[in-house]
Amino acid sequence: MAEFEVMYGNQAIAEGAIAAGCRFYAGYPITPSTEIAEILSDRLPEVGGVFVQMEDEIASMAAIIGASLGGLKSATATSGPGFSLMQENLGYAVGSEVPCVVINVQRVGPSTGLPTKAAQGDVMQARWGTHGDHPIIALSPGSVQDCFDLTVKAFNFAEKYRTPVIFLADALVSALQEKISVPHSSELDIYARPKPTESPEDYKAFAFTKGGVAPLATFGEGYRYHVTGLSHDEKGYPTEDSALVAQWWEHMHSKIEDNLDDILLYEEKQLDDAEIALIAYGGTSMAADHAVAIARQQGIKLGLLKLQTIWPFPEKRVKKLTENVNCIVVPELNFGQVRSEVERLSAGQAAVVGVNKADGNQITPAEILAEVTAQLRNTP
Amino acid sequence: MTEIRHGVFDIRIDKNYCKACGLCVAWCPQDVLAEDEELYPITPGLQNCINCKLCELHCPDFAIEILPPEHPEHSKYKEAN
Amino acid sequence: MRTATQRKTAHTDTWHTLMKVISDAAAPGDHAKLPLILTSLPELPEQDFPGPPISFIHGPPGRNIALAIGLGAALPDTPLLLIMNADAVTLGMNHLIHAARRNMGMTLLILRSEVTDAVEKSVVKRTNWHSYGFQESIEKKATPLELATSLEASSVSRGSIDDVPQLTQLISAAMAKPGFSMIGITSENRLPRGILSHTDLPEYFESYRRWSASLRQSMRVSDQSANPQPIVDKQNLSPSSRNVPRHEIKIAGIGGQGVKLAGSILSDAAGNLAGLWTTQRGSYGSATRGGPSVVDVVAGSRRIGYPGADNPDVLVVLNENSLQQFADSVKPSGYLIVDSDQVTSVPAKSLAIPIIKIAVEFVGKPIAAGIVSLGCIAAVADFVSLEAIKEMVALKLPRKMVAKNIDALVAGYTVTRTTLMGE
Amino acid sequence: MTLQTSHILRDYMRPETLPTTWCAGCGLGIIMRSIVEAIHYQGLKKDDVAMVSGIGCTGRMSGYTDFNSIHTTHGRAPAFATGLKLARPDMQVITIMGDGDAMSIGGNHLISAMRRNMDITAIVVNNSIYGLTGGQSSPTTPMDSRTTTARHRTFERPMNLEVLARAGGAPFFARATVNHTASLTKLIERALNISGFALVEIISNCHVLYGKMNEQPVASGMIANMDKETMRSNPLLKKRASYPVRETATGKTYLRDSNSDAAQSSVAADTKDRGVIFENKGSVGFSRRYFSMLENIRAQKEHAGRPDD
Repeated sequence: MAEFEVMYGNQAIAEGAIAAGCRFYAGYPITPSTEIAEILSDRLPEVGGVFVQMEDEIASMAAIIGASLGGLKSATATSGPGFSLMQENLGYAVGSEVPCVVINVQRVGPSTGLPTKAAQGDVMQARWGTHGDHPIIALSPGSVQDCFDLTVKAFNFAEKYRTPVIFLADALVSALQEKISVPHSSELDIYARPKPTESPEDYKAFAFTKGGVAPLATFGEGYRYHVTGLSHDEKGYPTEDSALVAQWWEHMHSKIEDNLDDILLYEEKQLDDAEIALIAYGGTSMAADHAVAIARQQGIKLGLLKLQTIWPFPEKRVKKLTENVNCIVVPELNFGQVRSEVERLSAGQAAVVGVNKADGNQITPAEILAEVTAQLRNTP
Repeated sequence: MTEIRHGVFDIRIDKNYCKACGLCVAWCPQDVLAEDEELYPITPGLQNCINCKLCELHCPDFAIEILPPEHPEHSKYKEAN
Repeated sequence: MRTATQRKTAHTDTWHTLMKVISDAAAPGDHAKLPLILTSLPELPEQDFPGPPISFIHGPPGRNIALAIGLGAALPDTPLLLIMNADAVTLGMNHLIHAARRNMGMTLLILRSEVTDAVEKSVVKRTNWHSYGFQESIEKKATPLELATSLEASSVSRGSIDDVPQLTQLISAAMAKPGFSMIGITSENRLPRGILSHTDLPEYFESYRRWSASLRQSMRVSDQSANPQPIVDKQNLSPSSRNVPRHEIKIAGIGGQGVKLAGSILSDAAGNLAGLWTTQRGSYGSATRGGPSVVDVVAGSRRIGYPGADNPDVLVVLNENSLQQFADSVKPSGYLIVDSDQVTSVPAKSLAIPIIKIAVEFVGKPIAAGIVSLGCIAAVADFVSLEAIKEMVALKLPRKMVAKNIDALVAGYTVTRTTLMGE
Repeated sequence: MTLQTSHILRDYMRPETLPTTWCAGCGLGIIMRSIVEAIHYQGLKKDDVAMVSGIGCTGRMSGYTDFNSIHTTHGRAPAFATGLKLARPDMQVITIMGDGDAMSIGGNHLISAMRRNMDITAIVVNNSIYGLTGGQSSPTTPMDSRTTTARHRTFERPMNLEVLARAGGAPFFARATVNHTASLTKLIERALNISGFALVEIISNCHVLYGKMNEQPVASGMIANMDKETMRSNPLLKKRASYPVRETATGKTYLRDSNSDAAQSSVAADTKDRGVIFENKGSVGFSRRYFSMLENIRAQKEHAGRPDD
C-alpha cells in the first residue's frame, strides 16, 4: 500500500535512490542539487550505506565508478558546472560499462550562470558531453512524483544495461514541494545486479553480446578481471584490433537500441484527436500539461507528449506524432535543443516551433497557449 | 604618545550600508554605541569616544566612520569654515 | 603509434621486476587478500602477471586515487594497490592530498622518472613529474612524499627498483597497514630509502563504519520502540473523497517576511491534514537585501499538474512591488488581500489588513507576516481549516515560538473575518 | 600611520554594488576592508591591481572592489591568475578564495601555483564551511562539528593550510583572523611585497551557518572566540609542520613515529598560529625568473650573432 507524503523534488530523488538500493554516494556541494547530498549524508549511514563528500566533481564521479565495481549501487548529484567536470570519468563509465547514476539538477548556464534558477540547457551535454560517439540513457522528471519513480527507474536501467544513467532534473522540480504517493518497498520493481554463473576462468566481464550485457561480477568474489578505458576485448584486455573494436561498438549500441521498448518512457495526454501537439519534458511539462487543460476548455484540440526518457530519443513515437498533427510546439528552457531533434524527425511533415527562454524565469501555460493560438492562426 | 581626546569625534553611521550586525556595538570599549529597537547602532555615549576605531575596523560594510574634528566633514569643522 | 605489445617487449624487464615484487608482497594463497591493482600505465603486463591472477583497473590518469576511494568503501577487505607515475602529481595531485588527509585505505606506488625512463624515454621526458623542459630551472619540484608526510599519511617510504628485497618488504609493509601509504620508487641511490614516516591514525572507512554503526543501532531501537511517525495520521494522508476544486494561492512579499515558511506550512496542512493533493513552489531572493519573495501554493482533490498560481484565488501582497506585479492576475471570483500599511493606495475590491503590524504586535518581528497571511487565507478560503494550519504551525516552528505565532495566526483570521463582515 | 576612514577606502569600491550580499556581520567585509586598506597604504593604483576570485561567498569580493577583477570558476582562481600574471607581469595580482574553493576543488591549482612560485598574493578565507551552498562540510571543518552534510558530526581530520604551504613550497605564509583587523592589514601588506606565491590564511566567521549549528550563532561572539582559538606561537605545531622529507636530503632518513610529540599534537584538534608563520627571504617569483631567463636567451642569441627571426 502506497503512502502519501509531501516532499521536495530533491528529497524525492534522495528517497528514490535509497528505495532503489543506492548504497554509495560521492558528491560535492552545488546549488540547486545540494539537498540531495544533505539528505543522503543523513540517510545513507542509517541504512548501512556510505556517503563521502569528495574534493571535487571529478573525484566524485571516479569514486562512484569504484564503488559500483565494488558491488554497491552508486550515485552522485550535481549541477551544470559540476556535470561538465564529470564528463571525463563519465566517458570512462560508459566505455567500461560500469552502472551508476549521475543526477544533474540543471540551472542557468553557461559557467556559473544563475545558480538558483532553473534551465534545461544540458540536454545536449547529457548526450554529447563526453568525447566519442556513445549511447547513453538520460531521464527527465516532470514532477516530484517523477523524481521518485524515475530515480528508481534510473538505477534499474543503470544495472540492467550496465551504463551510467543521467538523471536530468531541473531546479523547477527539484525545489518544488508536492504531495506524492510513495510505493511500499514490496510494490517497487527493483533490479538486483545478477551474479555470473560461469566459472571464473570462463567469465567474460565485457562479453560482446547483442542486445544485452554480461553480469558484472563484484571485485573480491573470485572473479578477477580487467577494467579499462581503452578499447578492450571481452575479457577487458586492451586491444587495437579493429574487428574487435567494431564488435564492441555493435554491442554497446545494441544493448540500448534493442531495448527501446523498455527504456523509452513517455506520457501521452489527449493526443488521439489532437491537431496540434506539445512536446515537453522536465519542469516545463507541468506548464504544458496545464496549457492542454485550458486549451481543451477553449475547444482547441491540443495534446501533450511528455518525454521522461530524453536519450535515447523516442524517435518512432515523435515521428508518428509529426504525421498526425499539423504543428508541434516544443516549450523548453533553452533555445531549442529538443526542438531540433523534433524538427529532424518531422522532416517537414508538421511545423515545429519552440517556446524558448533561459533567463531564469519559467515558461507559463499562458506563453505556451499564446504560441499555440498563433500557430492556429497560421494554419488554415 | 598621542593624547587621548574624549568627546570631540563625530560618529557617522550610514544606514544605507549598515546591516545591523552588532559588531560595532560589541567592540566599543567605551559604551559609546548602543542598539536601537531595530538593532541599528546609535551613539548615546558620544562624549566618551576616544577614536580607537574598533567599531570602524570591525564594520564589514563600510557603514560607520569616526570623524576627527579636523576632518573636513566633521560638523565642527564645517561650522568653523 | 606503437601497439601495446610492442611497447611491452621493449620494457618487459622493469615491469616484470615490479610485478614480481608485487606478487611476492601479496600474501600468496589467500584469495581474499589479493590486491586489486589500479593503474594508469597501459604498459603493465597484466595478462602475463607472474603470480596468481589479480584484478586490474586501468583507470583514467590521475583519477585512480578517487576511484580507489569508491572501491575502498565497497571492499573493506581487499588491499588496493595503485601504480602511478607523473599522473599522481599532476592530474591526481588534488585527489592525492585529500586521500592522504583522510587516510583513505590504499597503497600508492609512484614510479619516479628514472624508473619510468627505462620504460619509455621520450614520453617520460615530457611528463616527468618534477620538471617540464626549460621550466625545470625555475620551478620547484613537486614533492608528493613531502606532502603525504605533512598530511600524516599512514606511511611514507622510498624504495629502489634496484633493491628488490627491500622494495618487496616496503610494499608488503605498506599493504599491511590500514590507511593511506605511499612508496616512491626510484633508482637514484643517493636518496634516503626505507620508511620515511608513519602514523597510526585510523583508516577513513574504518572510522566511518564505526561511526555509522551507532547510527544504525539507534535507528533500530527507535524502530522497535515506537512508530517514529507521530507527525501525521497516515489515514488522513490519502486523498479525500470530497470534491475540492483547484485552489491557487499566492503570497508575495520580500525576504524576511516569512513567506517561504508560510507556503510550506499551507501546503503541508492541505496535503497532510486536509487530505488534498498539493504543490508548493517559491521564488526567493537574497534575504539580507530584502529581495522579492513569492510563494505559490496549489491544492485540490485532483492531482496538481501545474504548480503555478498564475491566476490566484487568493493573493496576499506584502509590498508595493508585488501589488503592481500580481494584482491584475487575481481571478474575478478571487480575493486580493493587501497589507494596507505597505502600499501607497489600496485597490478597490480588496481586503486591507495590517498584516505586518499584527505580526510585530504578536511576535515582535515582521518575520511572522507569513503566518498572519495564513490566517487571512483561512478566513477567505475553505479548502483548508484554521485548525489544520494551527496544527502545522505547532509542528513546524520551534516550540517556544508556537504560542505567539498561533496568536498571530488567529489574529489574522479574526481581523479578516471582521473586515469581510463589514463589507 | 593614521588609520583611514571608511570614506577614503570606499574610493576603492564600486558604490553601485554596495551594500554587499553577505550576511550581516560576515567577516568577509572586514577582510575586504583590510585588503583595500593595505593597497591604499602601499600606494598602489587601482589600475595596477587585479583581483581574481573563485566561487562562493568569498568569490563575490572581486565584484565589489574597483580593481581589474575576474570572478572565475570554482577553485580555478590560481590558474586564471597565473595566465594573467604572465601576460601582465607588472600587475599586482591578488587571488581571493574560500577554504573549499582553495583547498578542495582548487587544491591542485593551489599546490601547482606554490610549486611554481607564481607571483600571486593568495588570500584564503577560512570559515570552516561551504557558505553559499548552505553549510556543508569543507576540508577545514574541525572535527566533531556539525554541518548540513554531517548532522551526526564530522569525524574527518581537517586540512591544515600551513602544512600544505610548507610542503608545497610557498615562500610566505601568514595567518590572521578577522578579529585582529590591524594585524590583518599589515600581513596583507607584507604579502603584497613578496616576490612569489604569498599565502595568507584568514580565519573568518560564518555564524549564520557554521555558528548556528555549532553553538556560536552571534557574529561578535564567534569573532571574539578567534582570539582564543588562534595563538601567537605554537611550538608543537611548528615542529610538526617543519618536518619535511627533503628530496635532496644528504642521506639522512627522517623517521617519525606516532609516539613523538609532533604526532601527538596532530591528533589533538588543530590550534592555530597567528602572524607570519614562515617566510623565505630569498624568494624570487616565477614571472621574474621566467622573463629574466628569456632575457638571457635573447642576450645569448645576440652574442652568438644570431638575430631573432
